[in-house]
Amino acid sequence: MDSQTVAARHQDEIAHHEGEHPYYLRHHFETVEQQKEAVSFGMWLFLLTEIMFFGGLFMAYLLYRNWYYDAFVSASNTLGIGLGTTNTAVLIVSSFTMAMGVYCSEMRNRRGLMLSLAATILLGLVFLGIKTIEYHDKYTEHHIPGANFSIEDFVHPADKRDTALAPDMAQHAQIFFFLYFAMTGMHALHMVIGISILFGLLYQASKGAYTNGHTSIIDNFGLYWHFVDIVWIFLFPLLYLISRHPLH
Amino acid sequence: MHFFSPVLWQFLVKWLTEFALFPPEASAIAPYMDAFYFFLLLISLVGLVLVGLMVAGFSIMFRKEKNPQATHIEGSTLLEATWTIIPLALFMVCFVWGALLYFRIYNPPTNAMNIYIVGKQWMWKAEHPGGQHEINALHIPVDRDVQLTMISQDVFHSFSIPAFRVKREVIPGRYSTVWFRATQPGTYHLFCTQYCGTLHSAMIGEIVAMSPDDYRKWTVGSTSGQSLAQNGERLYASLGCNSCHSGTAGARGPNLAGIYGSKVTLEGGRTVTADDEFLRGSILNPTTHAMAGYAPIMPTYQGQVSEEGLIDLVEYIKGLDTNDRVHQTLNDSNFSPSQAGATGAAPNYRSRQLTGADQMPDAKPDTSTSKGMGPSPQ
Amino acid sequence: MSHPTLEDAHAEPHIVGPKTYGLILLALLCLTALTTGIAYINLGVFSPIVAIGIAVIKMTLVILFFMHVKYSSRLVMLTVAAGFFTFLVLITMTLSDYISRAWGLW
Amino acid sequence: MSTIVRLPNQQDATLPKRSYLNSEYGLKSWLLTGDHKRIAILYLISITFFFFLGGAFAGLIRLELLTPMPDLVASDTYNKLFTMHGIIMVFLFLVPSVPATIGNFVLPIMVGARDLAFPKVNLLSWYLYIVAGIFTVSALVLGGVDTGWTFTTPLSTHYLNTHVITAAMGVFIAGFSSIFTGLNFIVTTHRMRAPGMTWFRLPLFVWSHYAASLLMVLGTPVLAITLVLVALERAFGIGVFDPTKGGDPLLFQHLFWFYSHPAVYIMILPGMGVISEVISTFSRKRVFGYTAVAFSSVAIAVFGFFVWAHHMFIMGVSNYSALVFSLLTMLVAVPSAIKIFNWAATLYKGSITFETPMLYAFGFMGLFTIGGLTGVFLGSLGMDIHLTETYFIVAHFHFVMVGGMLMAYLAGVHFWWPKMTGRMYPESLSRLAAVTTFIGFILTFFPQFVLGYLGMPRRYHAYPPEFQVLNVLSTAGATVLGIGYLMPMIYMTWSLKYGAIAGSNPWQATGLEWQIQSPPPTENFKEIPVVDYEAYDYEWLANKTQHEVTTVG
Repeated sequence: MDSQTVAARHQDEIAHHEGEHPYYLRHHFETVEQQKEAVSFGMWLFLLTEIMFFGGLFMAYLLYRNWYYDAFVSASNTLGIGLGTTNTAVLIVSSFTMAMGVYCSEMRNRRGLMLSLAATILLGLVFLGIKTIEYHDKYTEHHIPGANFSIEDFVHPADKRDTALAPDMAQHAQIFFFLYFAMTGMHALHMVIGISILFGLLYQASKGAYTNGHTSIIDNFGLYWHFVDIVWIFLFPLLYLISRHPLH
Repeated sequence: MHFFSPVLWQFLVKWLTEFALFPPEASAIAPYMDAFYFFLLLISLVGLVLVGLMVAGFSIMFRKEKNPQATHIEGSTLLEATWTIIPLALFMVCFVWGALLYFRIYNPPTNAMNIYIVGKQWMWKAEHPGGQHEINALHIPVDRDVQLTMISQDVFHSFSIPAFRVKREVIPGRYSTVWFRATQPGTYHLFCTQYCGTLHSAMIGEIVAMSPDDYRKWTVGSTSGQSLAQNGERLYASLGCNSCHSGTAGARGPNLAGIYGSKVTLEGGRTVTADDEFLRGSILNPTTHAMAGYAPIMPTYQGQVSEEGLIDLVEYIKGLDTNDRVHQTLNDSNFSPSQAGATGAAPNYRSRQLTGADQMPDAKPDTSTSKGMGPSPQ
Repeated sequence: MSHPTLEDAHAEPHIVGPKTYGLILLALLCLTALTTGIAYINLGVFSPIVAIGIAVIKMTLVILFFMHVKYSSRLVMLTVAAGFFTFLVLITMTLSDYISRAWGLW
Repeated sequence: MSTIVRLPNQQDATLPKRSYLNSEYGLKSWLLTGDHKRIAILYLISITFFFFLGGAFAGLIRLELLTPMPDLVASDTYNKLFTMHGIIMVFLFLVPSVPATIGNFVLPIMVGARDLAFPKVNLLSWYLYIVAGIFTVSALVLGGVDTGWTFTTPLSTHYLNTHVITAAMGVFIAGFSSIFTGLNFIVTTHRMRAPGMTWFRLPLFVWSHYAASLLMVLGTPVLAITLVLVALERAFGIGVFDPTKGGDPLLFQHLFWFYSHPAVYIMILPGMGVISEVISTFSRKRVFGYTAVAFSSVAIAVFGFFVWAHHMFIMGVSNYSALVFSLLTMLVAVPSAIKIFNWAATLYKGSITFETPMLYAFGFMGLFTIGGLTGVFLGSLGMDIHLTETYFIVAHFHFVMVGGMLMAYLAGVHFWWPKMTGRMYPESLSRLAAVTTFIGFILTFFPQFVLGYLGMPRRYHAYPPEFQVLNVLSTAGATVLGIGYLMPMIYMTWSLKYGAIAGSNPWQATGLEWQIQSPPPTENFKEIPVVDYEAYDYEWLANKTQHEVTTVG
């Protein structure tokens, strides 16, 4: 840190000591700027841990996809691609509305902020709704791993005349569906957490918080929300789009 | 001493009689292992003495009474480089030496006699090709390369013979191998070193290394009357394998005669070597082992055949390329090139040779997985 | 990590406007449609590669613009990089074991 | 350039009227505090509790192993003993030991901040730690768990009927506790440094905590997800790790060791930081090769992520990756060697005094050298075949973790005790404790190296009689070791009331934390200091004290 930055910091310090500092500046920070940076950096580090958290699941997925490719293909082909694509679009749009929310709070536009947050909540709920439908389908099709897992409707991807997949291979579809539920479930959990936080933010925003120059909470929640979006961006092709076409 | 403390006296006697720093060197590899061990000890000793001398010496020379004024020293790139490069060089030597030893221990020679080991909570079962079954014991001849093909029925176990300096994890659902050549007759410890549940410490046994004659006597004395291959044959018939693997033209399944050790082409075009792991895998997961040109109609025998049964089948199929099982008469339980050759089972001999090359634990995976990755899925 | 400039690198908060966001949204939706469509075409081994490639592009867009990394300090960029680096270490080092098991011995 | 040691005379030293200890009163003021110093004290108490709990299990284990026969406890009880010992000591003591207590206390002061970046997160991480402890203890009282601390599948998932899930949740939660601590340290080190406190003016203590924090933040989540998978597999029996269902038990080990190998560096790096501070202070010299030591910490952190499979050499990993991992293991050994030599060279031409922290530091250097070198035994492929899963592993791990980490922890506690409490510990008694610990340790764990080469497997309840002699020695040593650990516990508590008043800088150390009163005020600094001197600049300190004297006089 060279001398004039030290000087600069001194300016801040002096300013700080001369008094006016906003209510949201916590006591142990010197300047609003420092606090803003610290908080966003902390948020990024948290997302770092999230990456590694999902990393383990992706690792397992890659391994078993390579071992039981046929089972994975036929299992993935039983997933509703329409619903999956819709959900992807929904989540991307919610990401957009969240970004707009950040913009509005920077523009100190309370109404815009509340609208964007509400829209994000709505889209998030739509996503979860569609997920519930998908889960329910899996339940009715007995595709939930465990005791009453049925391997009937797994067709061999290789040939057109839908001959059933050999039982020993079809059994491994269980692993696919376990990973499917584990990954999407973990993702849905993050969505639920995000949405419940969003309600809180919406309430605060209605009282005019975040549109008074103190945007960092909205910013950092935005980071979280976009991260959840990114996870889905990868889950979608990995789970829904394994060769929708006959293999050979 | 023993006047006032007999207990302590006994303790000292015990100490003097039973104290040992090294387990017996009872295998061909043991001396090499110990040599490496001494080298590592030497390095450690040098390092320790060096650090000790520096710390002790400086503490005495520069203690406050002696040297009230500390002298500021920033550091020295030369020294840093020295104690970066010298340890690195030494560690590299250790790495190379260790790697050589590792491959020596885990690559069996081509013509080792093969014994099957099945680990389960909490016992070791040894299956000799001649049909001798042992529990928590393993009889082997000295001066003969012995390869163990091991598998676990439940959890991870680890087959460890300290006197031979060999150890190998026994993995559920996958064959692993280790080999040794005993040099001294005697009885040695067999431990399970991988924690495997309540009676882990009771999963021990003894390795009995015997002179070739005693070993032959033992094989005759303790045979169950049925060689593994003969058990396998009965199982083969009772499971009705013949209905497809009849060996006739137009049979629904591939002909198994002479398949062992040969290169087979899988559906999807990959060619793999049909070794023990492949045979086992094809019985349990036919689809992942489906051979080109045959419809994937074989049912899985997952859960229907025990590990011992699988071993019997594998052993039977191995033998299939010679219609005679002359080499499996009761008094000759185990194969060696000479004997197999003598019985004129030349093709069988070929497959024997391959056991060495193909039964490597890490060679198995490609035989049994799609995309050529990973071990054989059960 | 030892660069003081890491700390000072932040400019005054750069505000991204609705226009950029809109464009990014459009691009993301198009890419989604594209990747879904491509899934029906048989590209052999390239199918997964293309799918992942598109996903990576989408991710990059989100990170750079929605998450403002394009306008953030070098420290944040370094953090993101570190995350993906460790993730790749986990994946590649583990897979290297599974892949090389197929090679047998020398 | 030379400095004359000028220890302040203790007579005129007095306890400050206002400090973080007496700023507020009442249990609530502690349980809801945001003050990093108070949280550090909370951690210190809870960690000490779990240390002695785990130690009690160790004692029972050694007692059982006194005789070859399985006579003291039943086999499954014994398995539960060493499992609980492992889980408690690794996840509830070693991982949080130095960072959460000493690090929490002095790191913000060292960088010249009023608190950690996120005080509430810091408090949360303590509560998470307590919840984790409750889970673990409840797993214990409900009947224990006997998976071994490694939770190896398929044993843990399908073959045991003990409280695996409860214990796994405990570890899971403890993981997040350490994630938050690491996150806090990284942000604080980057964003909260005082003006003029450049990276290369930071004490090495901060560098090593920074490196350890990186490992915590990047490694721990993988353990978390792995344990979640184990719990799910156990609850619903889906075969991710189950060979009979097509899973691969080795995948578990890959994921587990991906965290748990870096974890040992999470444990040892902060200890190394303590040693740097202590050695420099008591030899009145700047640490030899500051940059080398600083970067070796970061190097250990980075290399630490590339070596995990050396725990699986005999478990059927491909020989090619075994080769690669062995090579990388050799590389990661080098930075540790660099540190040891630099510390030794720091003594050269110093003005050395032998207070208790210094004795512990010497103990650390000796034992850690042995531990590290035996690590090379295990890292080289061939030797690993014979030594792994025997008592050699046990001895190696305890030399690094107990001989290394625990020595460093005690060194640190003694070193910063005056700062934390404002009072000195009894010097002669504590020196005795240090020596006792050292002797007891050698006697306990050195025989286990021999046992290991003789082939005695670890986690054995009963063992062949010819191993008894060495086991008796080890148990005898354990009692001495136990006494060595009890003594500080006692005289430290004693010193809280009767210890001599320390004054702000009893060691004449240069860190920022020694330039403020002890115990420090709640806000650490009235004015955020402007740092205009290098780390370990004893000459600056000498001039400063001189100047003070003149101004006072």
